[in-house]
Amino acid sequence: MEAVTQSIQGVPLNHYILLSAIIFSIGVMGVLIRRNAIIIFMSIELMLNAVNLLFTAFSAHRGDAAGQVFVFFVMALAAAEVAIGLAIIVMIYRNTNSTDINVLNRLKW
Amino acid sequence: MINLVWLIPLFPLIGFLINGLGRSFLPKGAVGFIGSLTVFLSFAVSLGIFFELNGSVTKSFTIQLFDWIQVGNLSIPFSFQVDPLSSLMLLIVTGIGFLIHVYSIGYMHHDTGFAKFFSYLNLFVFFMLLLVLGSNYVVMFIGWEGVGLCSYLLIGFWFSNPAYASAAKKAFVMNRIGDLGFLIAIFLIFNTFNSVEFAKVFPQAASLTAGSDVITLITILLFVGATGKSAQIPLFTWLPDAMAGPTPVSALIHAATMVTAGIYMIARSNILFTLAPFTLDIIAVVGLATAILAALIAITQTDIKKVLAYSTVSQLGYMFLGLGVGAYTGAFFHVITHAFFKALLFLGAGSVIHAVSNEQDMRSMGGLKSKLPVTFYTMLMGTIAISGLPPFSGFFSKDEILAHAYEHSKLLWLIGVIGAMFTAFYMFRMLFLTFFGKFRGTTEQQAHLHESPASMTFPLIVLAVLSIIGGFIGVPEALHGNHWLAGFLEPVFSASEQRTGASHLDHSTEYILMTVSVIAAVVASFIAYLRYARNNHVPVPDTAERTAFANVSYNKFYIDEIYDALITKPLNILSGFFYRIVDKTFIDGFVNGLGRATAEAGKGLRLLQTGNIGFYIFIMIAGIVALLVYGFYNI
Amino acid sequence: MEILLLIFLPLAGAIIVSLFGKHQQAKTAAFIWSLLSLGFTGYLLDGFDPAAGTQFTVDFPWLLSLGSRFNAGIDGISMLLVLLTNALVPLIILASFSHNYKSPGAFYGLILFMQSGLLLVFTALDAFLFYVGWEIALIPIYFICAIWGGSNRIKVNIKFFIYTFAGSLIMLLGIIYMAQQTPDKTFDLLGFYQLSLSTSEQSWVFLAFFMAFAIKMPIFPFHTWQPDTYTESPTAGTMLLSGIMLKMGTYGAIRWLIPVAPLGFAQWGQTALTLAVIGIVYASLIAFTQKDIKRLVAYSSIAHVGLIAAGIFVWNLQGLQGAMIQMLNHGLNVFGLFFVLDIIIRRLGTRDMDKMGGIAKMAPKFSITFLIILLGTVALPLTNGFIGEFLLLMGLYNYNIWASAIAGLTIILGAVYMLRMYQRIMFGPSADNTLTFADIAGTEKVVLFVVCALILFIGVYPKPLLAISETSTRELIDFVNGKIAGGSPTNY
Amino acid sequence: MNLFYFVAFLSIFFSLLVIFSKNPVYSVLFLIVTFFTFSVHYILLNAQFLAIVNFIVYMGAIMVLFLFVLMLLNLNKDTEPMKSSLLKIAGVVSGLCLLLTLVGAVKSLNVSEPLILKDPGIGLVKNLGKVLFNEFLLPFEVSSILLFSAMVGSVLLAKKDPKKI
Repeated sequence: MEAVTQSIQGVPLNHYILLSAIIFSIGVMGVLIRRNAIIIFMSIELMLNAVNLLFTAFSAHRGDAAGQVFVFFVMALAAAEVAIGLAIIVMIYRNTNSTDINVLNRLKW
Repeated sequence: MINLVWLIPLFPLIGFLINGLGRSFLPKGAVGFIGSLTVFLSFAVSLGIFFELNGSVTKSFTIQLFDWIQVGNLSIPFSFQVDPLSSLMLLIVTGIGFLIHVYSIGYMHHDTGFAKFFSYLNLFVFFMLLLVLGSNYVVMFIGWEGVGLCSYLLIGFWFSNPAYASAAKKAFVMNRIGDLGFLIAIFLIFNTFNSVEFAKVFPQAASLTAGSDVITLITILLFVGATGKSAQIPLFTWLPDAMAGPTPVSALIHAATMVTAGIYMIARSNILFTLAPFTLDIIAVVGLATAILAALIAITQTDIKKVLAYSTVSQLGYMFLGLGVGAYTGAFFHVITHAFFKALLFLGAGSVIHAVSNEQDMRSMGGLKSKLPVTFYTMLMGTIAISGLPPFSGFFSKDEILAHAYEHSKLLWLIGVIGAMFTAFYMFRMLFLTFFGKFRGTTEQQAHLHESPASMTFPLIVLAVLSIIGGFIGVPEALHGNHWLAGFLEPVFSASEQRTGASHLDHSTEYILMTVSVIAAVVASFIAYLRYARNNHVPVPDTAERTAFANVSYNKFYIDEIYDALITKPLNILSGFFYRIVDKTFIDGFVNGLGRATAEAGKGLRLLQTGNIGFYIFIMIAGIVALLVYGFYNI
Repeated sequence: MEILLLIFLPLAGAIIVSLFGKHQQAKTAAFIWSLLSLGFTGYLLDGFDPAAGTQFTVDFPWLLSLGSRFNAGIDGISMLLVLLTNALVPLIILASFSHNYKSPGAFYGLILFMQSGLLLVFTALDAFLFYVGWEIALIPIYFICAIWGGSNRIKVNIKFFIYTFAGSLIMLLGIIYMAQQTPDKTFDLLGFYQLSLSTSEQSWVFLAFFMAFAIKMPIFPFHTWQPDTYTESPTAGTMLLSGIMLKMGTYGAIRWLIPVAPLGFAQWGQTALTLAVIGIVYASLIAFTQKDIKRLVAYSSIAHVGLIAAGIFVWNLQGLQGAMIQMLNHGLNVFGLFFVLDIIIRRLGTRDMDKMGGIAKMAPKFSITFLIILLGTVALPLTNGFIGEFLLLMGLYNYNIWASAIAGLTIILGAVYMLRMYQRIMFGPSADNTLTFADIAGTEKVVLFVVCALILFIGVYPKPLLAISETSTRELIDFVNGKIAGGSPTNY
Repeated sequence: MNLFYFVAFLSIFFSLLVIFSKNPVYSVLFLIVTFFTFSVHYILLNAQFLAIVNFIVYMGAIMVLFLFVLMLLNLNKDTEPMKSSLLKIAGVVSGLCLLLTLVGAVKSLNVSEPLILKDPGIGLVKNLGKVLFNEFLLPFEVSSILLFSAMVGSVLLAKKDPKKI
């Protein structure tokens, strides 16, 4: 285990931020280019994980456990969100026979 | 006695209140009695004041009643001034006013608005007395506008006739045009002299140099005010229309008193005008032009009251001519004599109208001499007086004005004499058409012909006597008189006379001038006699062809039509234009347009709300990017 | 504490009167209650010392977190308007006795509620409080007009409400800006007076306040809501609007506009004056050809208020004193006029003057009182209008002779359209519908008699009223002129 | 050190596959792989607890849920109507824009010190548990309510409309 932790020493913090930013942006892109509600959901998970990673990195860097506790909470939240979200999707699918978000444009003027 | 001067306007005010409030239950006799009595009481007090003033060394008294308007350094007390000028005017207003009240008892007896008439008449006397007595321009202005109001009420007395109501409105509005000039003049006076009190303004003015811009402007504005009230060009057209009122009103307001207010005001402010020679020239020219124009119109009129109305305008023009050439005493002298004979003529005309069942067209009269002897002889006196035949009153006053005009400019005098000729002509024309020849009215009217009751003939006789002898208060030196009037008014006009210098016409010139004007008048009346009494010429009916000149004159030079086309119509069009185009379409359209634009913008922006989640996220991302860019690069 | 009583007395009345619901006794109750206010005003007037500046002040913490205190008081300028408000409201209530409005409890309650708001506006010495009063006064009148108005009332009222409200919001911006500039971030009026902002800042503040006041008065070209609203409102609403509410604008200009932004006034005062003077002639001309009598009087009101505004913007003693007394007079006269029109409209069922005529013959008492009110409006001497217009025109004259001459046209034009209306309505032959025109009686007689008596009384003896506001106006003028002259803020 | 870059590359690569693969089932599978790489990251950071939780909760529970739903709805086919390529490009561009601004923002902060594990032990279950149950006890307990309500909510939502049964 020591070796594993040693191997990480020396990676600039910036690169963690960069990685999180890239993953986050990929999540955003996913939301933008896909129409399948489930894929969009997954993209959101991607974004959440990007944030989690950053939390952890900073937590480790600062030696503060609060960051990791937050990640824990985010995960709990993600679980709840996924449960509800998927339930909604199932519901929608049952009504429209589709998970295409372009069909769901009733919320307009 | 002078301290009781506030009683003079108070009496008519009380009369107005009693008659006004009690008009529904007071009997006619009581109304007439109260109305006349109050004015008579005022006359009595005026007489007392006149004699006291005549014997007094001090010639000017100011009696302050209460502070009226007080703002900063502007202080306008409600106060009265008694001096020779106002005391004489008081006598005229209350004296003639009393006679006309008495006359009205008979004349208006059958009218349902008897009490209303007397209350208005009393109110008029009240305002007229305020005008005369005011010791500053603002109190004078109260009376000035107040008489305008009463004139409005009395012209429109028979308001059921729309034409009469319009005439009343016209009179009020035209007066108001002049009043605005007067009002601005008051502001100018206050600004220049820091006071509007006569007693403070005139001494200050006397020390100013002649012809300064301020004085010229003040006097021109005052004169504008006077043209409105005294019916001069260009504001004279209301006066003939004002004949819509009952005849006593025409006699009192539109002949004897109110219309001379302009002359009174200028005479009162004589020192200001003397300092503005330019304005005086304007006044003289305007006065003379009015005199001639009105005389030309009067020649062809067939309505007996219209003739007298134009004659009044013309005589007022003479008075302004007198003022314009510096003959303040002469002008005021003419005010007095004119009050006598014109009131007489109007009342006589009223008596005639009364007799022929409210017919006013002279073409339907004639031959009334035998039926209405008192009326005829008194009106004859009046006609002679106005024509300027000696030794009747009009001769002296008109002659004094013409003499001064001659001194000023021979051309003015010449035109004035021609005007006097016209005067004699149309007055005698009226007299002959009315009283000579055969009766031309319906048989019904003929059966009804009768002399007026005593309450109407009594004032006629008194006024006739005054018309005959009234001139003797101002017999010129050339005729071995001592001109009592000039002496009496000397304190009022002394400052002006010091500047203009005394008259320097020699007596022989004066004789020539008198002779010329008398001959002119005699010739004119003789022509009228030949044409209307001997040859029984009767003016043609309205439908008949006239010569070009007669047509223009008969139609009053189309001045009403010109005003209508130049002022009334464009204003009405402008009003419609402002209302429909500027207000409704433009301004309101802009306001409504703002509202509509907001609604339209909302409709447009609503389309952004597509309901497409992808689009929302897209916009959200764009927003995040923008915020980040803004936050980190401080763009 | 007197001020609190003064302001909240009508409010209490509003609550009580509203309890009457659908009973017509609500009007009696409202009338008695408004008399109570009037009586209390009399008591205040008795203890009022014109030379002593602001009196009866109350000042206690209110919305401290905002920086606003409940700070109110009465000086000469306020006194006159408080007097006007509390004198007119009973008359307005009495004047509507002949109407049987549906749910009178609400109707008269709203009138009393509005009275409270108006009094708050006229006595507030704190900008926030002033603004609160300003809007409070707007709400009841909106409902009065929107519920009890004519057929086109909704559309017209929305325009009226949004228009005036937009102006108020712009003023609120100005108020907030001013409050931010004060050292302790308060809304205190005197704090505003003490500030010395730059000319450009003051110009903006001036314009912001001016918008609100110009719309409320209204000054040309912000007037287009007014004729429609006056025409469509129930008569009591029109009276409230024209008699009292538009004085909020003129009062605001005197107390909140010019002294708050003197340099802005120096910059923009002339423009404001020009607009006011244009409005006089413009509205008078439009009134020339109106056939709807209510609309005619509405336009005449624009002209008269234009003159008042002009008198304020020349900012000299005569002009301002004239404006003060003319506010009172205009309130009285326009109330009288609208009441007279109400009587006519109620009896004839039309507003078109072409369908009238010959009423004078049927109703002599009515015609006399109408005439007196009319003469007051056209400023005949010895009526109240003359005092006001004389002083206003004199003030204008001291500023500029041409301004005075053009504004003076109102004397002529006013006579033209007023007499034209009078002639069309009262004179001429009787029309079919006027043959049975009943003369005034009962409350109508009382109201018209009181109005006429006041018109004549003020016209003959205006001194006591002029004396009430003279010291206050003079001090205000000196203060502003001192600031414009560039001195350091003098104590006010 | 190189291990980090290698795993980071894998994370990016698989997450790209997640969004670009047409078949939703593949997307889910790639997402699982991505999450696996994340777990590796956690291990590298010595956050053992999180790595395990991530492994169990995300990969085990959540992603299985996704798969179940896909299977249930029979969406495993390539049926998704794709957006027009223009919109796709626009989406990609705006995503890149976001990335660019984020990176730029980070760059402008000038934080580039190397990562040092100050206290390598904090990520251990024991230490984390102490923090969690001391300082964050209340949020932890409250989160149970969140989960409970989510449970109730999802049951309520997903069950069939009683009328239709």
